[in-house]
Amino acid sequence: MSKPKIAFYWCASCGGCEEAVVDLNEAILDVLAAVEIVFWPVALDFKRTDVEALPDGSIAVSFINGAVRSSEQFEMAEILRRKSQLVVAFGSCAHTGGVPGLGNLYTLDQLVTTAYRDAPSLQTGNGTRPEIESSVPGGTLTLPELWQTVKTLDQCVAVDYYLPGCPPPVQLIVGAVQAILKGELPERGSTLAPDKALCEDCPRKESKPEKLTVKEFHRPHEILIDPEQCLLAQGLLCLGPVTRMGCEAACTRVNMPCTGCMGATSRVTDFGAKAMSAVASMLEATEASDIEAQLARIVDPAGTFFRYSLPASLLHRHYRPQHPEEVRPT
Amino acid sequence: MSEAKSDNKRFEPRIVAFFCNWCTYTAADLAGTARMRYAANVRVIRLMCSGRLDPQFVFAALRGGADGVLIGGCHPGDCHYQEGNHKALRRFVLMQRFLTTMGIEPERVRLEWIAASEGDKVQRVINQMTEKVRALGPLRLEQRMLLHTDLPEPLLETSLEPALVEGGRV
Amino acid sequence: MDKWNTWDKIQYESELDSGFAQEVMSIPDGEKLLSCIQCGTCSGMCPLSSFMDYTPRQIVAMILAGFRGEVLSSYTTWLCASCYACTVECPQGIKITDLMYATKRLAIRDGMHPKRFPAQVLATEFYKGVERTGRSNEGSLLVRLFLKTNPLRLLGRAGFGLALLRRGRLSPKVESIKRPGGLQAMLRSIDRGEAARRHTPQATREAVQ
Amino acid sequence: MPALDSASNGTPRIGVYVCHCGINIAHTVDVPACAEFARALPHVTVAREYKFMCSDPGQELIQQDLRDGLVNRVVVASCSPLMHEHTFRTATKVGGGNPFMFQMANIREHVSWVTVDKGMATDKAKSLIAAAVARISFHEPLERTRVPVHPDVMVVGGGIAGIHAALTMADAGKKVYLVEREPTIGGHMAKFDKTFPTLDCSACILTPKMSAVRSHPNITLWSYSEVSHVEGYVGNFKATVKRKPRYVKEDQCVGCLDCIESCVYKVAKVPDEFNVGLSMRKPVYVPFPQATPLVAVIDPETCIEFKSHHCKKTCVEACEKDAIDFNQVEEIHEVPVGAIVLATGFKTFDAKRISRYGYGKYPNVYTSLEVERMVNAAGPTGGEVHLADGAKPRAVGIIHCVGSRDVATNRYCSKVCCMYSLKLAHLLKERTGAEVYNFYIDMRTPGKGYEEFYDRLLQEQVHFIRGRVAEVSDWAMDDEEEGRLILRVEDTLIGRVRRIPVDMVVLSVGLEAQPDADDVRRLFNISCSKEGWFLERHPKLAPVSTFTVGIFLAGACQGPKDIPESVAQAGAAAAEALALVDRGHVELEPNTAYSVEELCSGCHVCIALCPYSAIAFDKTKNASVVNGALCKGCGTCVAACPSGALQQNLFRDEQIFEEIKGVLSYV
Amino acid sequence: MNYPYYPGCSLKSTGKPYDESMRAVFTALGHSLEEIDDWNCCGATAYMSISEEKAFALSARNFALAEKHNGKGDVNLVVPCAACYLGLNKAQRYLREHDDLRQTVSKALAEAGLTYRGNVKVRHPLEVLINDVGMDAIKARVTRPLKGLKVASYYGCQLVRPYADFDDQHDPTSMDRIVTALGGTPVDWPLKTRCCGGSLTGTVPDVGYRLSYVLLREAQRRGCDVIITACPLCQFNLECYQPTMSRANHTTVHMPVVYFTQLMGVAFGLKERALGLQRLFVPFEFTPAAPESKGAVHASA
Repeated sequence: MSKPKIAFYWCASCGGCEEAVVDLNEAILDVLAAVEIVFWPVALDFKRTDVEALPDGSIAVSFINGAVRSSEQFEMAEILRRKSQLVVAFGSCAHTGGVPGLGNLYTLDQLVTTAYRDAPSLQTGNGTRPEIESSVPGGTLTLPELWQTVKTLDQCVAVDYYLPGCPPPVQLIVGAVQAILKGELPERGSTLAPDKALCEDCPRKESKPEKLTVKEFHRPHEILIDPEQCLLAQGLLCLGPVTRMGCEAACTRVNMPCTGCMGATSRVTDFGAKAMSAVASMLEATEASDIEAQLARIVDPAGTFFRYSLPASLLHRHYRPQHPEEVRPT
Repeated sequence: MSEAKSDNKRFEPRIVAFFCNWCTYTAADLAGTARMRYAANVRVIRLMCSGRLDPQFVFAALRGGADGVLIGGCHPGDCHYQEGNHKALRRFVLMQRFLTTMGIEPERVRLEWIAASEGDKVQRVINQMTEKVRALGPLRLEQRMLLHTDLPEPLLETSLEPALVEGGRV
Repeated sequence: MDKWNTWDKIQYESELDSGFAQEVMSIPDGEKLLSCIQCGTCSGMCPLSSFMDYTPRQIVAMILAGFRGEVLSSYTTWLCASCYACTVECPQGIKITDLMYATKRLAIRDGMHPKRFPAQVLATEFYKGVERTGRSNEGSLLVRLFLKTNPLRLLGRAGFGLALLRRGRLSPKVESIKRPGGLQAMLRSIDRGEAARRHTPQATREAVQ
Repeated sequence: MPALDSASNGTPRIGVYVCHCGINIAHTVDVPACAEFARALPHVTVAREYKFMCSDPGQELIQQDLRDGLVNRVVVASCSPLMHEHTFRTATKVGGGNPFMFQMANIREHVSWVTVDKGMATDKAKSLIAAAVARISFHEPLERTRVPVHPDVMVVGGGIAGIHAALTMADAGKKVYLVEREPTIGGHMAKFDKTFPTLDCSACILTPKMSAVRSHPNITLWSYSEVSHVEGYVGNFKATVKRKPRYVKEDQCVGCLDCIESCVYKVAKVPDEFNVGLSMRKPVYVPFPQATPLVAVIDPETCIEFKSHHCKKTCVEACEKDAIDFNQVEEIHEVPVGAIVLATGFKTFDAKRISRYGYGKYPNVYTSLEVERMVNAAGPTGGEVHLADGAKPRAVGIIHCVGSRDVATNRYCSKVCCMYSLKLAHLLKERTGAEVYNFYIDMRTPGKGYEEFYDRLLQEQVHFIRGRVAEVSDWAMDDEEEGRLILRVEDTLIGRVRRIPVDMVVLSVGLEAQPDADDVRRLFNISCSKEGWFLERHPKLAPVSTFTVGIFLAGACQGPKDIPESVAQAGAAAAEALALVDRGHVELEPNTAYSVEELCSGCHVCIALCPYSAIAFDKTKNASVVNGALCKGCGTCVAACPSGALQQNLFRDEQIFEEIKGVLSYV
Repeated sequence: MNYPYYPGCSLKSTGKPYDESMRAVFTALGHSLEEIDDWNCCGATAYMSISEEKAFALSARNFALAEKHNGKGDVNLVVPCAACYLGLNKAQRYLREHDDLRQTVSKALAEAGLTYRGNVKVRHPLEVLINDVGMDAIKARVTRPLKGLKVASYYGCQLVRPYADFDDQHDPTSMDRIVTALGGTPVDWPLKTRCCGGSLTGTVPDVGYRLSYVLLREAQRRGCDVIITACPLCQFNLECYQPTMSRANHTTVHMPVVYFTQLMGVAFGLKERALGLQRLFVPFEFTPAAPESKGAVHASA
């Protein structure tokens, strides 16, 4: 029998997830030995048409990373869905929207204007903006359409499994691949990582005070961080308690507070909301004024608590002050 | 008395309220026994304490079709559980900042301390809030998401997961 | 037979004006009137109640009961010197002084006030004076008052008037603002508003409450 | 952790029962439409409407459906859960279901009674029903935990209400701690001369009860003491009591009063609290002859020994029992009790607040309480009524409603003033033969023998003038008024303003909540009405219990009351407290938090949030665990738990999410 | 400090001495009053009987002018006439509390090309003297202490009722405190705030006189040397009709009635004419107590 076919694809992402695959090091050889890669734009020279040529369902599993923000990404996601038995959302962006998802704090126009006109790195030029169609001598060039809103992969196509993380930790990828090969997968829709929060395997766990409260929030550069003690106990906004484990505490090990790339555990609907609830609760202040003063030290709530999950969150995106015509008659 | 009339031209806001069992819910009962008329736009969900209020509930309500959310707890110092209301306040303050960033008018989410004896305050607050939200107009997040989405129609449903879609449908 | 009828004191409901109270209550906080418990504090505090044909408390009761004619034609409101003693002490927070003003205005509007009663004449003349010059001129005001009520008193008071003039406490010169035109325009705009509302008294009440 | 819904109870079969509540609900909510609507909701197998669901036949409907296996979950749409949740949970249980497979939709207090428009009311009712239905699919069977009840009880306040409650429970064989702030029990009643309408002597009926308290084997009387801290919950309170030092050993003093006799102060110079300042006492004193306990007190504010430390201490010499001890210090007692009865009473209105009545300005203007002392044979004047200058009054004016029925002071009617004013009018006329004028707004004399008493006063030719006195002043208009107090008032029945000269004015002051009612309320974790009266759980159905189970109310701390009412309520409070402690155990609501240990990452966020220290990190289990007995079920920790490992019974996340969906499912 | 000043109509005629002494006393204390330009009738009492809304509009016009006068920021408008003080205060409150009224009035103001931003504080000189200037400053300025002078302070009705919050409504004491500061002896009496009859002395004299008479009679019974007032109408009623009252009641009513500012001026040693004392019908003149003999008032009808 032939080796199971697998595909990799990237949507709105930074390429870090591809790196993660490469990071498998020698493990990748076993993988390659076990599977046949039929599509991997970043590494191998296959074209869209090659995939379209494959019979439906002929790919065992497609690993898709990145969020979805353009017509092209969406079409590719759909094709791969059609051709594959399993689709795995690979990494934070595909999983919950990831950093590109923070684009949902702005309108498409704001983003494009910033990128093509206001960015300090641009020298004031002709103010070119990407057009879907632009005619040039010898015909018209077309670009994929950029969307108003960043979507998670599962907001576009059905997803069978999630591999969280920015990027997904090597050991999780290996585990996932082996599970697939052995056909020992958990029930569809589940996340292929332990369903417990990070504190569980944080090296600082022992140092936690019995009663964990925060008098004053600090940002990492403001204080000298104790390498042993629980970062929250030091007033640093560590989201470890909210975040799914599986990364072997990569950040907290090196004095960096957890920023939540692994997403929430299965019982939590909205990572950011829950994070806000936990963090605010830990505050010691009781007077309204103190509370406001303390919380004011959290400079950017949206960016802090929804760094990887805005598109997946309940509120999903930014809403401009409403215009009546925006609302369909009820 | 700004009694909401069944005037179908007028926008009737949907407001979800989370009232603590001991003070505000009791006050709402008192308003009832005293037959204080007030706008029918607020639907009360009873929690034992405002400290149980999880921001997820507020967002879920907004996502599910609420135009506003009202949170009611005991006055500071009066909490039946000593200081649950303080925790509610802390979460509320942070929530408000986030809502503003998201372009949702902070007036749509309101926190009020209402003691068990303040039936009249329940009436006043609910009427005020209903009028305020009426003035702000519908929020209807679901529909506004649709306006921002570029997905082909059949996929809209899934695109809105994990929202409480049925709740929001009209 | 006729004699007996004139002696008949019974008040028939049909003769009362059930809308009267609402009309009076259209002033700010007027609805408080409804909580009157008839304790008589107002009359007790009032330095003039002993001269009135109905005490303030009775007036309140009569307003609520709809005794329109009696209230609007009574001397009571015109004897009110608006010293606010009643308003300050009313245990139900009823603004009785404002009530007195309201009945005065209604009485004038409907022309039911006691005729040639100096207090009312003074008010009207004062009002006209201010419309003309923007200020009140005590001298001419008193003169007009007496002419309209009891010219003889004018003579009686002539000496006193001179005494005041001599002491510089009454000036022959008429005080006026620079451009009464603007002020008159201002007052007319209110007239228009009032006229508009008089046709929809319901609206007034809701607006005010 | 509760078993999964389906495992425990099969697929949901929900029964919805919509109540008409006579017309209370039906007149604004279209009940049939609601039932119709409910029938169409997912998992609803039965939807019925009924006139009175709380009636036996109403409950029978539920039980029958449960027995017939038609339903395994019950939703009742009727009044507030605070009203009948218990009733219907029991009904569900009797029908063979688990009492917590029940949910209530409040369509009376929150809908029919507050909404005018029938259409909107019906819509609102429907969505509340939808919410209850949505949530109940996620209910699971729960058990109430039983905790034992401590048999001892505490009564706070030693006025007539406290005394009666204490005696009742002590007679039932319970150990009672009676805590009184003053050096003696007796409260206001001990100050009165006679009681209305029977005119029997207050002391004669009160003092026997006071000595009964002293001698009762089951009562521990802590006078001159205050409750400083209360913790725990129904059946298991821990109360801390501060005993202020009297500087006289209570167990030694025999109340011979020799110390007072021999005090270096030959004449008393300190205003006497018991006689509301009408007489003087010494630094060492006994409030009044029948004081209970009959033990002297030394007031360190005025005692020379405390001020200068150079007193001859003649009192110490005089005391044969060596009872005096200047080194006495505050004692702290901590006692476990199962139930607490609050009988902290009232204070009288401060007449100075109404300056136009001249109290504090004109010496012959008195408050009713001062006159009570004055007419009391054991009082400062030995029952003699005379003016500041010693003369007998020729005329006395009694002004009703001072500090009552007035938006500027107290909105409410103090209820007892009319009657005690009649009593004082009678006594004053009897003692002085003066003309007595009562100035009233409305005479309120409902009660056994009260109206008859009013008639008696009319017969005695006491004057009744219907009008609220405008002012008390001393400006005379004629010789008759010269040098007297003049009351200006409209006689509203005649419609004339009258000036009535009198020699003495009595201000019938209203009743107010104790100035520290708010602190006390917090101490015992109960609510107050706007006016500061302690709030009963339900004005009609639970008039002596509070929102904190195990704390009961007696007497005027709950609102103005006369003696018979206070005693009746004290009896009721005692009975309810007895019912509680005699049962021996209480069942705690199961709405507690629990930790799903295998999901807890041990982040410690929850632990500090619990005001009852019910959560601790268990190293062996490697998880935070909740102690169900200590948890009071506020859910604060659940809302905060960052990984959803903590949940709250009856308020689990999914249950609330479902409820949110429900209320938003518009029709 | 320089205060914007609203004298009101009466102070231009019958109340002239009030105006004169007011300015004199403020100057003596190192402050000044600056009349706002083109002010109009406050719309008080008599006017209010015809149209309430117009009355408020009249007040509002004055507020608008006062703001104009001041440029920007809070305006401390000093208003000596009790009737104006009440009228303007009432307008302030009603405009604040009743939106619809506010709209009507600002619409009307616009017609006159004016706007009112709501920055005016209506203040009575009595309150300004006590709170801004201060008792110590007043004491310090006294050159002829009013030793032995028994003074009845008559506040009248509209000064403290119903809105003024600077003094007790039932038993005001501000003027008495000033009397003490001037070295005089305040006489306590229960009629401090009882109405003097107001305009009734003009319209229904028999009633008006009666009310004034009661006050004078009581002051006499209590052996006062002089009554001080803070309202032009009160002063006029109490002073000018004394002969008539004497006749009507077959007694001699004789009681100097002066403005509290005039009394202050006297204690400050200011000239009779600067205080308008020469304009009185019942003359008032204070000679400091010669050693041993009690201070006396020499008055001749």
